[in-house]
Amino acid sequence: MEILNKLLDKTALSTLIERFGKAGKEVYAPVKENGITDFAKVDTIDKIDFECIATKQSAKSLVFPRVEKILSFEKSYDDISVKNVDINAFPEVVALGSRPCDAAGFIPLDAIFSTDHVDEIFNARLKKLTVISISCKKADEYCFCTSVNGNPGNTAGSDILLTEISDSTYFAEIVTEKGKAILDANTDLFKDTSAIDKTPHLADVKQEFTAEAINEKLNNLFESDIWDKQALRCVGCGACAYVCPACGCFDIQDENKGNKGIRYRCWDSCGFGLFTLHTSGHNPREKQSQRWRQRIFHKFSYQMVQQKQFGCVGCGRCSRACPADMNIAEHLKEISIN
Amino acid sequence: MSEFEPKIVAFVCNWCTYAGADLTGTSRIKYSSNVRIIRFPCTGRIDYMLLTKAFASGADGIIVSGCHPNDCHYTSGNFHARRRWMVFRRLCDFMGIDTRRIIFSWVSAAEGAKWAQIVNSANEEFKKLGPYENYHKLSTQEIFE
Amino acid sequence: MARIGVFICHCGENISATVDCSKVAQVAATFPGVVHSVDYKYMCSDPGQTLVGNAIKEHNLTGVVVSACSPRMHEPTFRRACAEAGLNPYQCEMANLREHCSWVHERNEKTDDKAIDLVRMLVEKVKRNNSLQPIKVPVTKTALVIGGGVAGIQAALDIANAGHKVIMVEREPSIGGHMSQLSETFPTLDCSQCILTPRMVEVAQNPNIKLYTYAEIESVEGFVGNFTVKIRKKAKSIDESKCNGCGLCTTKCPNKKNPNEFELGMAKRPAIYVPFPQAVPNIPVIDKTQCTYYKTGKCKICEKVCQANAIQFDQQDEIIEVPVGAIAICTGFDIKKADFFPEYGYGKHKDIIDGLQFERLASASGPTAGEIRRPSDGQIPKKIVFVACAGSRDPAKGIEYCSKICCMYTAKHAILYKHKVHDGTAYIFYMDIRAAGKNYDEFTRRAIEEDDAKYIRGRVSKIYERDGKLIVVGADTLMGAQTVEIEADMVVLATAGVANQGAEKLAQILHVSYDQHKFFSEAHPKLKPVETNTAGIYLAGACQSPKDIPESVAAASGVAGKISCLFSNSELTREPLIAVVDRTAPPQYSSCTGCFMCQSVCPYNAIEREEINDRNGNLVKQLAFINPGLCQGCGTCVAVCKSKSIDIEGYTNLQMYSEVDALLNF
Amino acid sequence: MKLGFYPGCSLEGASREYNESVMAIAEEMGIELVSIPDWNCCGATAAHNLDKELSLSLPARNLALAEEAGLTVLVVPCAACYSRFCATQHELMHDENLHKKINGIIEKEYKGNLRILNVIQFIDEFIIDKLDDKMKFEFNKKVACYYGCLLVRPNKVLDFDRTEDPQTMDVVMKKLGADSIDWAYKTECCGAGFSVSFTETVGRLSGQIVEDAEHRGAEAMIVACPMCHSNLDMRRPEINKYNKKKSDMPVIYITQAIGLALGIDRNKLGLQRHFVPVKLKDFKPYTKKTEVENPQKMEVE
Amino acid sequence: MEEIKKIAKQLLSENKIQMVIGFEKGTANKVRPAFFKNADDVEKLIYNDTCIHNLALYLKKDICHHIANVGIIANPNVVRSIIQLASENQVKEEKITIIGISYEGKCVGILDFKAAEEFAKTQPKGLKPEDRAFIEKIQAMPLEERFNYWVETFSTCVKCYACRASCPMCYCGKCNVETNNPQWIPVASHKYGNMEWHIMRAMHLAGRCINCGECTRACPVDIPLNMLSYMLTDFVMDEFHTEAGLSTTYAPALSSYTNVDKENFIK
Repeated sequence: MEILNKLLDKTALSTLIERFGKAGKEVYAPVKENGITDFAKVDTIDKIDFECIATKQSAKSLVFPRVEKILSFEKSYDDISVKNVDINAFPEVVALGSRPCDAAGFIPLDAIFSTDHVDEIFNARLKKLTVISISCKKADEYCFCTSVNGNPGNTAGSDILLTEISDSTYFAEIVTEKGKAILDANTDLFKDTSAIDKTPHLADVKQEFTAEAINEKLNNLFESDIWDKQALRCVGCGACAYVCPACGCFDIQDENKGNKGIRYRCWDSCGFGLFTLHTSGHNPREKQSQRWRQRIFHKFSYQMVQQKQFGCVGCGRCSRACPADMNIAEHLKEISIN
Repeated sequence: MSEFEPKIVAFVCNWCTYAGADLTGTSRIKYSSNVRIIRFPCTGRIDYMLLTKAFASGADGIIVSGCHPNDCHYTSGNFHARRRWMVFRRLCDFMGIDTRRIIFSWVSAAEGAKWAQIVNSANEEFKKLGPYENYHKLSTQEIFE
Repeated sequence: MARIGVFICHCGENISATVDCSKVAQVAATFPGVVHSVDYKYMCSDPGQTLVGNAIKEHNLTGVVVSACSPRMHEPTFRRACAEAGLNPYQCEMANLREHCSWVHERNEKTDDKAIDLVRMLVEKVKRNNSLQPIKVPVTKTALVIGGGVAGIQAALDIANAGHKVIMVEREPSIGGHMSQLSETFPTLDCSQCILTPRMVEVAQNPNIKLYTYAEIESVEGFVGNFTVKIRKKAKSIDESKCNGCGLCTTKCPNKKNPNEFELGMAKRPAIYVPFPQAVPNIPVIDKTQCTYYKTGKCKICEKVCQANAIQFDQQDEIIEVPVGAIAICTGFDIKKADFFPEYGYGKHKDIIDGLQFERLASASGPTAGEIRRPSDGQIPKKIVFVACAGSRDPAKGIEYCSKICCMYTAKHAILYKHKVHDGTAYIFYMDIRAAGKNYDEFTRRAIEEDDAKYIRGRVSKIYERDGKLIVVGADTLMGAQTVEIEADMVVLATAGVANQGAEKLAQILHVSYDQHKFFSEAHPKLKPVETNTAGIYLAGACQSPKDIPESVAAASGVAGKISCLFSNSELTREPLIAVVDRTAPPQYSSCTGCFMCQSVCPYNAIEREEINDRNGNLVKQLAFINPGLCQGCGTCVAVCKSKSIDIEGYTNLQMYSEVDALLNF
Repeated sequence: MKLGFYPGCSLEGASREYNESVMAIAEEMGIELVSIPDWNCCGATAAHNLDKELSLSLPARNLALAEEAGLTVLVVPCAACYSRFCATQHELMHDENLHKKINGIIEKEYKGNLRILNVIQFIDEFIIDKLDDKMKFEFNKKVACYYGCLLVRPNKVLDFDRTEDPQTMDVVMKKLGADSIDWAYKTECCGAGFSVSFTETVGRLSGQIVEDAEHRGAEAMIVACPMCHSNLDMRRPEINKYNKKKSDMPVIYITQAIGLALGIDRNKLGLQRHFVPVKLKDFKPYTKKTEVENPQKMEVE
Repeated sequence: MEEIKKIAKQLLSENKIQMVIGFEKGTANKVRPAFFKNADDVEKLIYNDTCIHNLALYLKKDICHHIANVGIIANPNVVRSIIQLASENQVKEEKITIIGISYEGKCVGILDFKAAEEFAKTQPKGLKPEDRAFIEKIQAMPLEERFNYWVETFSTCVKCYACRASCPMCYCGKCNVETNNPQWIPVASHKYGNMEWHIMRAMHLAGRCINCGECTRACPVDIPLNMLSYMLTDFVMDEFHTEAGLSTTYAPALSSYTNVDKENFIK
């Protein structure tokens, strides 16, 4: 679809949110609570934190929740009955105010859940998700989207991308059919405009390396000692993976009470030693550096091979969340010049 | 509507309270049938995570009981348990878990009557407090419908 | 898959009168995993047990829940029945439907529900039971007897005469204990040494008994049947194999002014000495703290006079390691000394003595050759006051208990005094006369009636010296608590019997419990009076609480009986309900992290440090290892272990968790 | 140095000489004793027989006032006051509910941070070490140190010295150069509060005390309690009557003894106020020993 | 700082140690843990008052396994952690060289374990006024509100286990949450799973926590979970008069007892 250019002023955006509510859509947007900005359900525009560079956690939980029921079961004397989760019951969700990198994150995530096996639950959620992103006018020292094929005004992954061009007005790019459906249902709120150069309204994020260069380098780096060096201070938690918009690893668990129970999937992280621990006691990724290597290889090599997609969007969340200040951009740059 | 009957789980040691409860039976002293006794070798064996598990699984009240100080069959299990309970109670209290719902007692093998009295008074107390919905809900909401 | 059989017992009408047994059996039949569920009138009867056994075979059961009385009653019965039917006995559990249900509740639906819950709980548990094998441990048929007093002597002789080896360890240079210090014994007034010394000699001569005197226990490791004991044989400075006991050295020793311990300081002895003439072994010891040679480097007169060349000044302490199967603690007691009593002048007055000192004064072999004379000036006291309960039954002094033997020996002292000092008067202050024992009350009556002892019921508030007399101020409670003042020549305090010095340390070495007075604790005050809480370690005599001679001897024979029982099999069988530390393949080896917090909670020191080494011998990991012989199965370590690396058979985490789950989640 | 001070009624009345001598030696040692502002009766000896709360509230108010005044150490020379204060402190600190209740009654909060010292403890802590520098005379007399009942009992509450055979006063007197005798009546009852009501009883009880001390050659008795002093000093006629002989052995406060050794004027120490004249004289001039011997404190059980 | 560098350089050049754990410049104005293996690298070492990470953590990570002797720049929190780890048989004196630094940032030189114990005693810990105020605020809430407060607070927990990973005392190879037979604690980060996890963690740290606050600093969603163990540390100190991190022979509060422990709550 060709991108349609529109103007949307902030009062119209406010109306739009109210209309979403009335139409039974759940709107999630960055909300600041106790000093932390994260995606939360909103019904009015004034709850939204538009100033935040990046929420602590990504928007991925809208399609890939922390904990998600897959099925429920019940054991009787000689039988077990299983009931799958009803994928039709998922609500319509609008992600509003996400950043272009958040939106871009849905692409590798979709690739993970749809290559080879198509995950019904994930796709059902994704189908009901509309992404209305807002371009970045600010960036910080952790941002590196431009190094991984993104940019502060990137439309990829968004259904509508808003760019603030004045205190009262957004330049709205209608990117997808889902976006157009919103436009069509709310034509009174959008004004026509010709294409506008967004650049003056965007943050400046310097490109330090390219994802392709990393991909190239990795071909010869599996046995390198760079992983040991970089991972020295890694404490082995899962914070990086859990805040990452593109990490899709999960664990499947049963939880039962007596003869009844459910099966759910929940986030997991390749940073944990337990991730690859065999029952025998053998662990193919015995050291933390091997887990770090896996993280980089997966995002910049394996995913590219299997899914034709890099697994990193340059949002910098993992670096912000890391208790030991593992700055992924810095390490990637180091790899690129190795 | 019938009266609320609390679900009570009793974690007791084999040597004193379990034997004491046997004596309650031998003495034919009646007490509330809301209690279910689980036998442990010693109070020192009783894991606090089993207590939270019991609450999460629907218990409205818990009784933990063992040998009086210095009477432990294993000499010191009850002393270790006592300390563990002190700390656990403090933590529960701080976290808003209702410590009135965990009754600790020493009941010796000779105190059959005391066991009946402990159960009955616990039963009355838990009745007053009502079902422990806070904790039950915690373990069922979100996931189990 | 589990195949569980449920057997509901009516117990006549004991259960069925309150619980609808057939309903419970029907409901239990619907539990997942239950393949057989029946009710029956008397499950513990022969036909009942056969019923269980046949069902095991017929239905190929993997687990059995007998729902009947308390497992404390019949668990062994049904486990045996299961074993006979070919099922591992530890796959049998009991649901307590009688003591915990039918007897304590009314007949109604709620009670049935409870019964069903209890059965379900045990079904879920037994599904997770492990098949266990009883633990067999070999037995070393040698007993260690600690202490060579009358209790130790009795125990050693009885065990030796049963055909077992005995090692006796005595701290002093001679065996004999306090009994060898006594003059005559109540209530028969027979001479203490006359009855004891033949038995001492018997110990020395019995080929089954190895005697170590002047020796102490250094350490004890291991468990019942398999202890390893280290004995420190203190250097006597004498080659025992050469010494012939001629005694020349002791007579020639120039350094003779040392306080004589055996005479409680009322006589002197040389630096090289035999504690008393009838000592066993009759071999002297050099007191290194007193000997002139050890102090100045000069003298060696004993070495010169010894014709057997037995003196060895450079002898060192020797550590001997012996394996033993059982231990008898017979370390006896001590008494409070007169300096414990502030109201009696903290022992400032030489003529205020304790009961044991009086025994020596009254003994024909004592420092006064049996004449009662004041230690201060050697005068014969014409007025003597005996104070019973000096310290005993006095919470203010921290001794609440009755020392038990004082009433009797004080009566004996009064009699002996009267026999020796015909014109003297003996006063006895007492609280109560406790003379329960064969011929005991008759004996105290004799003191009062025949030997004219003046018994005054009341306590002594103070004793002070004035113009050479001891003023004893007390109250006579039978005379309206009137103050009594007696100007006495000598006062004998029947001071409290207390735990032997070193008892606490020994208890810690042996890992047995002791009370606040440092007396060793028996496993059960009524039914296990000579056992400790540690299997294989027994108690006899006054180390447990003050006891007189007949009681000590009886307890010692009891211990000997227990130990002989233990030694009657070559292997011990123990319940396998013990804790274990998990093990996995390398490089983890175990989830145990080696923090050893379990070690500090284990009351039995059963947790050891196991070192895992790689092929080159480098230490990889330290892990907890639970010695199955020592573990008694309390499970405290299980609850303390943060990484859940320890579990306890019979009460595993999975079993307990499932029980909770089964009770609440159905 | 400033320390709290509670005089109580006796030190302002019958036992002025005690007060005077305490103040005199404190002054000499450069210690300022500050009275508790607005202090009240301690409640001895009657209150604790009548009303437990009253008997605790009276001392508690004084203690709270002292704490409010910022004092941390309180010197209480009268043994009866000392006993009541310590008993109150003990009870309040061991019973939370009672503590709250009493706080409510006195409308103040006593936190329990005061250290309460009797005169001997005061000397032991603040004076004895300085004696070497200040002593002018040796107290070269044979003395009987008399403790009475309230200074050492009940041991659980006071935790001061050995109940049956106290030694601290003897240590002080030995330090002053006195020969302190071992005798049997150190802690016997002097008749205490019967001083006025049953003088005959006082005569008998105090008589035995005086007789034993004198029999063993004491030239003076040393006391640290106003009540003991008045019984042994003022009731001497009754004592002599009981003993059937005349005794002129003086009874002096330990503070007076120290005062004498320090060379303080006898009248400043209140020695002229005694019923039994204090004739002690011929004190040996004191020369500081080169080797400073530490006064050996007996082990307290 | 120069003194620290000097000591570190000397130790490395004399091969008394093979690695120094310290700090270097991190992203923007931050500092980050750093590992120096030769004397020249040490030039990059920095120390300032933002160096609050508890480096003792790394002594239990695989990076230290094969190093004969590790030097560690140790502020009082690190020193306490090392002492506590030693009391739990987790570190060996001969494998660690402590370069002690006081709270004020003063270098106190190389400390053996004995000296470290002495040093730790001189460095006051206790609750900060704001922590105490927080704890008191929670305590002042009615029971229900307290419960809801924690349920809500923990509901944001994603179970990334950064708290565990950055805690020096959480060294178990296999954590209790990872045992699954039985599954003591639900794996999921739902409210129940989170609550149980934090109860368990607080209990495991009772009497062992040295109050460094790393767990909360590491938490990506800023949960004040350190308040649980701080509160318990305070409680343990009040009740049992013991304190973690001061003695290598410390008997942890929950695996020791006295005959006079309070039992007023036991019927």
